[in-house]
Amino acid sequence: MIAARGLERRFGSKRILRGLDLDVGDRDFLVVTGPNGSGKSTLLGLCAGLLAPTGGTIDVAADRGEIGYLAHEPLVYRELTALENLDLYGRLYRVPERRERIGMLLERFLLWEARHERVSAFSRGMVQRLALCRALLHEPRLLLLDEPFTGLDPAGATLLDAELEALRGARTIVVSTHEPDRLRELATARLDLARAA
Amino acid sequence: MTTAEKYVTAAYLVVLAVVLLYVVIYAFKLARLEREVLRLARLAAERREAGEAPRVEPAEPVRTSI
Amino acid sequence: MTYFGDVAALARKDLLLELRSRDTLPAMLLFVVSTLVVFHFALPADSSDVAAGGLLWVAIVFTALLGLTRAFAAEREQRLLDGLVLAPCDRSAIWLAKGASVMAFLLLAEAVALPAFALFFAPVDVTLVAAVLLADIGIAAVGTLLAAMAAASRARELLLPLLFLPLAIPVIVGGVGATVADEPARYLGFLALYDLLFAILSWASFEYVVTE
Amino acid sequence: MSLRNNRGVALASTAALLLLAGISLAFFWVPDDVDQGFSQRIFYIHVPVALTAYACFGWGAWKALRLLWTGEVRYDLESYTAVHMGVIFGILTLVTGSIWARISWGVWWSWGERQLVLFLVLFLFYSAYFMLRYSTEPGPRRERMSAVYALFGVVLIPVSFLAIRLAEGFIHPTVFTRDGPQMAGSMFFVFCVCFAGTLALAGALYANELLGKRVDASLRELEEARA
Repeated sequence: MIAARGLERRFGSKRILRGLDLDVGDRDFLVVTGPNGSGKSTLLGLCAGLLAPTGGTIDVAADRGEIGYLAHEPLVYRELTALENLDLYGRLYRVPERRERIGMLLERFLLWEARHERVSAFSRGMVQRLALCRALLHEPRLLLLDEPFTGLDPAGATLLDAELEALRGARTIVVSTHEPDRLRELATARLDLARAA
Repeated sequence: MTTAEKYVTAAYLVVLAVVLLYVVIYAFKLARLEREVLRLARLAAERREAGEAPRVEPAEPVRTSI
Repeated sequence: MTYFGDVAALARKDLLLELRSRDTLPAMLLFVVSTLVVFHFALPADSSDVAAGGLLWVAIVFTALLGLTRAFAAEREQRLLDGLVLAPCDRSAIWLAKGASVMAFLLLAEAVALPAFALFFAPVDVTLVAAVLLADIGIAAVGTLLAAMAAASRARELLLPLLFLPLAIPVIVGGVGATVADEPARYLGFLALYDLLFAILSWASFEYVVTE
Repeated sequence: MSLRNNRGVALASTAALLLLAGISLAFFWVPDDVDQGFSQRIFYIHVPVALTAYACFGWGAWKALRLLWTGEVRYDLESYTAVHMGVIFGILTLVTGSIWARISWGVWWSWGERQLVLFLVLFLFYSAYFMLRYSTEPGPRRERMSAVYALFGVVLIPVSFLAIRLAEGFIHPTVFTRDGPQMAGSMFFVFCVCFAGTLALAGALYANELLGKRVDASLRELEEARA
């Protein structure tokens, strides 16, 4: 699914990723660890196609409609309600049976009651759960989660664990996290960017 | 020299002055570059004496193509 | 057509955002009227209608500038452009939707400004309205692209006017010409040419401004 | 890593040769213009410099197009340097143009002189180009935005020239725009020599500055690799 050769990315003169080789299969569950600033988010941004490599190559066997990306920011409009946000993304991603899919996800992530409330009124945990709904909305073949557990309330964390458990083996999943042991049993591959730099 | 002639020569001189000013500014830039190269060269030399191979990847060759 | 479906979804989002936050449109309405009042005091008593006609266009361009500065505010503050860019739709749909919403706000502001202009200064005729419509297309097309560029840089409120005003000079010439010149057809034609040229260029190059 | 810069050196020497010949011809050999007399000789520097500025902006836009087309990073520096050259020659055009206005019509600035007004607009436009570059982080995003802006510039040149001509319909210019001097054979020859000289000069400065920028970039890479 993902093949990177000598991948390099520089921001101005600061070189974040330095000659990284990476292979992720269609069924893999890759856990990326490393201290802040070691390039976890940069690597996921490169996989999502949002960032272009400044050296080496990376090719991802999934086009934009098949990638689910959870960034540090929730990527939802604070002035719109949960339903309006998901409806917008549902249209852009051309999700079949959009309403049912949104309803099911909101229920699964305990946001159904808050569906008409503006995101600005949401707690940090609720926003993160909504962002997860957005990333999973179009049933992506490649799931890129950048530190999904930060800011997630305990209920959300168990929901996410269950979701990852269900998707494991059926999707390509790349998760960057500070707590590698939480996903120890799920992971099929590990990448520690601290050493790779 | 009539005023016209004065102005015409002034125009040519202005063009010359600006080009020379540009060359002077560029000389300073090149001097700065040279200082940096010398500093790096000295560091690489120190590192070589310290026994560690200078970990300096060769930058790709510089070629001017228009 | 899914392309226009995307544009509709994105434009609906922009209008919804404006309805919720209600910050850009009221500001533009008040700004254009207060600018016209300021012009009234700025113009010497015996100044001709020509001067007033010219100032109307200055008011329109700077009101547009106000709207454009807010155009990508939500996307920039919440770093949302990544979400839209990642969606499988054509990126120019983002430009077209945002341009349409900027134009909508501009038209609403002009719906207030033109009657006020007729009241304060000189009567408004059909050619002026035609010129305003044509100019809005050009302003929205180029302005939206430049707003996206400014949104990606550090000094965005400072940068947008610098990027926008040189490109707005032909629009002002076309607009003022259509307002005051004796045979305005040439100027309307020039505005149409400007719109065509720069709309196509903005449409084609927007993708390169928001992606890497 | 040989720093052969033979292209730069070659251009510089041809520029020096051509300009020397051109200017001396312009001053001593070519006959006075029938109506403008001696002052017409400014023509042999003002117009070549203006045309060279257009050439630089065009070159910058061409390199920008290639950057957007192929994505190769080196075109960014080339487009940037070409636009920088264009601005320098633009400033020269404004200066020599206002001197010419001073000689011919006694005023330092005349809105009637279309080309001069156009260079004023272009100067504003391309100054914003540098503002755009200085306020964004170096990287693929800045390269692409600068490229798009450079393309807008080259479309703006004919559009604003047309706008300035139309503007004369309602802004009452001091009407003494001259319609390009008719050039006798010898004048045209000297003009061509001067034009070739300024183009070569632009090419030489371009090659040098590009080399300087590339060395700068390589040095930064070296600096980083050492860290």
